[in-house]
Amino acid sequence: MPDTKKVNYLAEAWLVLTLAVSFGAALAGVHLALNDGIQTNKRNETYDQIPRLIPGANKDRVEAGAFSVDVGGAVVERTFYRALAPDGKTTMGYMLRSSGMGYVDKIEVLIGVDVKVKNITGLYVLAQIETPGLGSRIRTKDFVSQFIAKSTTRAIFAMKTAQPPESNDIQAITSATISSQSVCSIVNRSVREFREYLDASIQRELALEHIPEMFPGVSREQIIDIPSGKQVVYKVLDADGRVIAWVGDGKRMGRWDRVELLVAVDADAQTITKVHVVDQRERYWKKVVKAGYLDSFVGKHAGKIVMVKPKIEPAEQQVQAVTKATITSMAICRIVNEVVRRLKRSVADVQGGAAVKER
Amino acid sequence: MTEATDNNQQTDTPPRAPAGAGPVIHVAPSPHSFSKSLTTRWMMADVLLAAAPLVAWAIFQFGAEALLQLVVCVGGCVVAEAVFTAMRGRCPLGAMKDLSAPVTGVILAMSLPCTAPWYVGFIGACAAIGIGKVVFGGLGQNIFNPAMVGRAFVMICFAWALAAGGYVQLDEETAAAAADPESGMAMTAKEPLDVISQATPMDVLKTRIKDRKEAAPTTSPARDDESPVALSRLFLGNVNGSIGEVSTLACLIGGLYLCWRRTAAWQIPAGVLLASVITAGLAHLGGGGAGLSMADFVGYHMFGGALMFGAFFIATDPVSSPITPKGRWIFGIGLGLFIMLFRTMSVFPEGVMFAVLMMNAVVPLINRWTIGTPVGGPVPERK
Amino acid sequence: MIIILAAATMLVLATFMACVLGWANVAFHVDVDPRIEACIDALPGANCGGCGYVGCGEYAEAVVVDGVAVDLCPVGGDACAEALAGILGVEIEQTWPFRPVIHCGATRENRLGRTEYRGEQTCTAANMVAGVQGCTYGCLGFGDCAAVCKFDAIHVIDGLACVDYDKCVGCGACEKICPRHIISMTPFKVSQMLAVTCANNDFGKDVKAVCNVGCIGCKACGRACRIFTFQEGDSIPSLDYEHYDPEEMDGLQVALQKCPQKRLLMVGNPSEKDLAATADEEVPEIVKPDFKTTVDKTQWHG
Amino acid sequence: MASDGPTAGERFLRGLIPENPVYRQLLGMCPTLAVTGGMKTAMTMAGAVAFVLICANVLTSLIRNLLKPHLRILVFTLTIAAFVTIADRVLAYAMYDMSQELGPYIPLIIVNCVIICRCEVCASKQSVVVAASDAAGQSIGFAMALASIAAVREILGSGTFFGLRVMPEAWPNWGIMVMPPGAFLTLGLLLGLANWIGAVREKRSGAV
Repeated sequence: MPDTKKVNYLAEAWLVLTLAVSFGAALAGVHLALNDGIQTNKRNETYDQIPRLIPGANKDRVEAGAFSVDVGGAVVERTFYRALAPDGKTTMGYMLRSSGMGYVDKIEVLIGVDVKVKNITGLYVLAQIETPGLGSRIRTKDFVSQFIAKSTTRAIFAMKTAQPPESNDIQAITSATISSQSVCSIVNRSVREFREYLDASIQRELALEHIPEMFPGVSREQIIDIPSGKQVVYKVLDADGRVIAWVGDGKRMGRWDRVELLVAVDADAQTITKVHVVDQRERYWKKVVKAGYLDSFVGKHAGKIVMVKPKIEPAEQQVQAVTKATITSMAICRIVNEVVRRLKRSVADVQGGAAVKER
Repeated sequence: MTEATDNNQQTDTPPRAPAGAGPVIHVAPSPHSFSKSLTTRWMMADVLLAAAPLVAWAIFQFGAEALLQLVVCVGGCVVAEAVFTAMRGRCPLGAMKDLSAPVTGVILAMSLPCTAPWYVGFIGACAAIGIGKVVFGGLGQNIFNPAMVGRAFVMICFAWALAAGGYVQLDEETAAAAADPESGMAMTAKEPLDVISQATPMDVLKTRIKDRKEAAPTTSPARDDESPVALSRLFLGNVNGSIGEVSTLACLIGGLYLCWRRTAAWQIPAGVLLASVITAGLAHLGGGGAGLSMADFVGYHMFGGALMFGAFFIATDPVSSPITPKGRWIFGIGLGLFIMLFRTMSVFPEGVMFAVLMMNAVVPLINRWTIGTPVGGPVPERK
Repeated sequence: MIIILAAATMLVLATFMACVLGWANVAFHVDVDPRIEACIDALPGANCGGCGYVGCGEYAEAVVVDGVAVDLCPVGGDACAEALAGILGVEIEQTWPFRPVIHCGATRENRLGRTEYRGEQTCTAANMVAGVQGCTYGCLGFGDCAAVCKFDAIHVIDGLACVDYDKCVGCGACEKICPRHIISMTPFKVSQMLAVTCANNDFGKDVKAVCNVGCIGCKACGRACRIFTFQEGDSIPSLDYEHYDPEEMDGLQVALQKCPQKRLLMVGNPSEKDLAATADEEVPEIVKPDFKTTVDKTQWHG
Repeated sequence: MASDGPTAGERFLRGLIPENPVYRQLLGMCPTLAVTGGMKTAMTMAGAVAFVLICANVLTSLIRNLLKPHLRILVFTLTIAAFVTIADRVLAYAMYDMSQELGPYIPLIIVNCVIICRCEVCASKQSVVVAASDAAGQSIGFAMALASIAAVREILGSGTFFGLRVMPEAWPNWGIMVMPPGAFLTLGLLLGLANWIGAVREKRSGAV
């Protein structure tokens, strides 16, 4: 292309060039002038909610944090905000920001939880495009306020009929049950994710709370936690310091959601002495409890336990699955096996260690 | 040779030729209607007659509620017809004479739940006649079945009244009110309360299918153990649902009468039933059986919901369905497929209404594809 | 700093775009003859198709490229023809405006054997039905021509189509639409032309059976004036408009008087030029092809 | 090539009713259907379009003699895009919640047919005053059209007007009006009404 031809294109287009340059500069100027204003607007949108979701918190005493969690294979970044008390050190509560699939598309929520992540202190729907007039009513005050003071350990369900205040479920918006239920499952999941993220101390807090229920009369000091690999194992001592049981915590996906159990074995990890449930959202849990499935583990030798079909009579080291709740029973059996294996290993380590010490 | 008898089509009556100048006969291009009874009035009267068993069963089943709904819808349609035709500058009485407004009203009423408030029926009627028919140019010009246009409008407008929740709504209040004694709510003259207290059969089936498929529970555990209603009750119509479509027996009686009177083309219902039976069977084989046996599952789809009512009354509206027999088969089968598609895939428990609207949109194309060959052999290609 | 960056990126973008557009402008240049645009401006732009082309654009192109006659535009008339000639520098010769003539004069009560037609109220539909009216040649009166006329120049009065020559621009739409082809575009040498207002080719007896005013084929007019010629086997005269000379009217007058059915009528209305020319003469304003009035000077009651 | 063409006043009046961008020229359909769910969003959109239209028209008519035929559309788009970005930033700064709610529809003004059409038809041919008045007329016409549709949809759909409760509490909100089908129905029926009024007025003025 001879240069002269190119030159006269540009010559012809001098107007376009000047306009382009001037607009470029103008837009940059506008951006500089307005940008920080816009950023503050964005920031305020979430920070304004903090006082509303965490009672007593103050908008500017907030620390933002983030943790990553894998949701269905993909690692997703979840941000949370820690509201600090006036003294600036102790946290008053957390505000989690998370999203999930609703009836039409994504729903983004802000969930306020108390410092021990045990109760929900507030909920705010940031963004949703549910069906207007129906699903979009999840933003209304009366729907959102139902979540306040609900416990985070047990799952929240959206029920079609009105719920008594003490029950952990909420009433769904009529003919928008799917949107209501999606909000509940988003809340359940994000709270559980957040709890898992929190350091073992909170986790330990929970275990320490349940072990006395398993062994009445055991005080908190008599429970010592021993790290075993990534997990933690607890040694339970009796009044005069002798080991009476080892307790392990196990979690697995049940039929609908995760099931969390505490399994106790005797001092030298030979027989299973107790199986205690920490957290479950299984639909058929009543059936499992009624069938005494958990107790059927007690007394078994601390080895691999096989689950058999509901009709067949269980032999040694076998447990009978609960009709209509086979998947849940299978999950429980696997947790028990897993925890028992871990307990045996850690007990063996300790005794080995002791042996080494003795030697 | 007698004078040509007058009939209801006004034409510019020509001046009579001078007496004795031979008979005055009338001529007209084809198609030639051969019998008196084939005027639109008679056709519409046939449809009303065929709907009689449905209306009777609805009033028996749902009591005064259904009657109110019917009166509101038919009245609304007639009023809307008068107002809109007057607006178009045509004399409203002419439109009244062909009884098409009451027919739209009855079909619309039959497709609404008895719990829907009065304004739902009235607005549905105005939408049906206004947007569904008169805007397109009056009877015969509308592409979509007016009753379905009205119901679609109302269903989106007042979703809380017509979606699955709407059916159960009343029952909670009445159930609760009837339950506690001092509410003083006398047992209304309705049929046994339990009939309308549980969700519609289609809704139960839908939630069962949904539970089986998805991991996370979509409704609370309390609901899952409702076994679907026995097929016999479904056939007879002793279940909850829109007032007109519950009783398959009444639909069959009315429908077969229509087909026998040739007001409704039999190919359409045949196509619909055939397609939905096959698809239901395939769905069951494909594991979507929701724990029912094959016969139950297919029977459930056949007798449940608005399939029968849709196939015999809604789909066979002569204006919005194809004219050639081959076209009608395509229309029927397409309709059956869409109904099953919506029932299994979509969130709505009932898919007949949307399916009919979708197929109505395709009818002009079907008509063009299935032009029959004229009597004298295929039309020569225009050079 | 951002300002410079933004300006620079915009500059780069603009230069790239400008170059592409500049190159495209040259590469895809279509040299359009400026005269065509001028012609299009001159034409009325009604796209009526009277000139035989699809629209004014096409006619302009034909005029400039193919050298088609500049005065084919009936709507534009002489003004537009002169404008086109000016643009092209071409001399225009005298041509006559074309106007429709309806070869039927029977109003509704003159048509015998007219049956009550119950089908679609259009001529094309009625034409397909045998026996819709006695005369198989004459006007059906359902107004297809009136419907298609864009200039509202033709109306069905009392069952017969009549042309309003004030509004008519001669686009020929009515001629094309009439299923019985009894409208023909005739060159109007003078604003009032003689026309044969009947198309019935049958013998007198058959014509009488179906129409009170039909031409019975007595050929009196042929004998009276040689301008009326009879195609072989035709009983109806056809007027040879090439030799039609408005001045030499005497033979015509004789023929007019001789015609027993009075089917020879003066149609059309005097244009401004004519009005000026015959200002002094007392000339009837609008001559409807009403069979009762024929010769312009005397009021003929047949 | 500033041909004479209609005067400023004429242009302004034409923009209001006779050549109303929405009801007569059927331009700018995407914002008309999308944002007329509520009066607030509709009026914000109308304001944004007005700002961009007036600025673009003025600037285009200022530089109309320098335009090269093959570059004119590039220039139009450039100016419109610049002004739309400015409008978007200002809106995000001033009324943040409104810009959240309007979301993608503010940048969508760049391809809004009303603006580029006015630039092409009027601004690139006539003087600044005429262009400005034409822009003002068109944008007021556009705003009136949006207002008419938004009023119907908001009152029927959510029983409020500019967010203030209008309908009685017992008014069952017509869900369809807030959703797209409602937008199409309302626009269609209002268009029919506008044509009907036009026809009646024409018949009356024609007949007289």
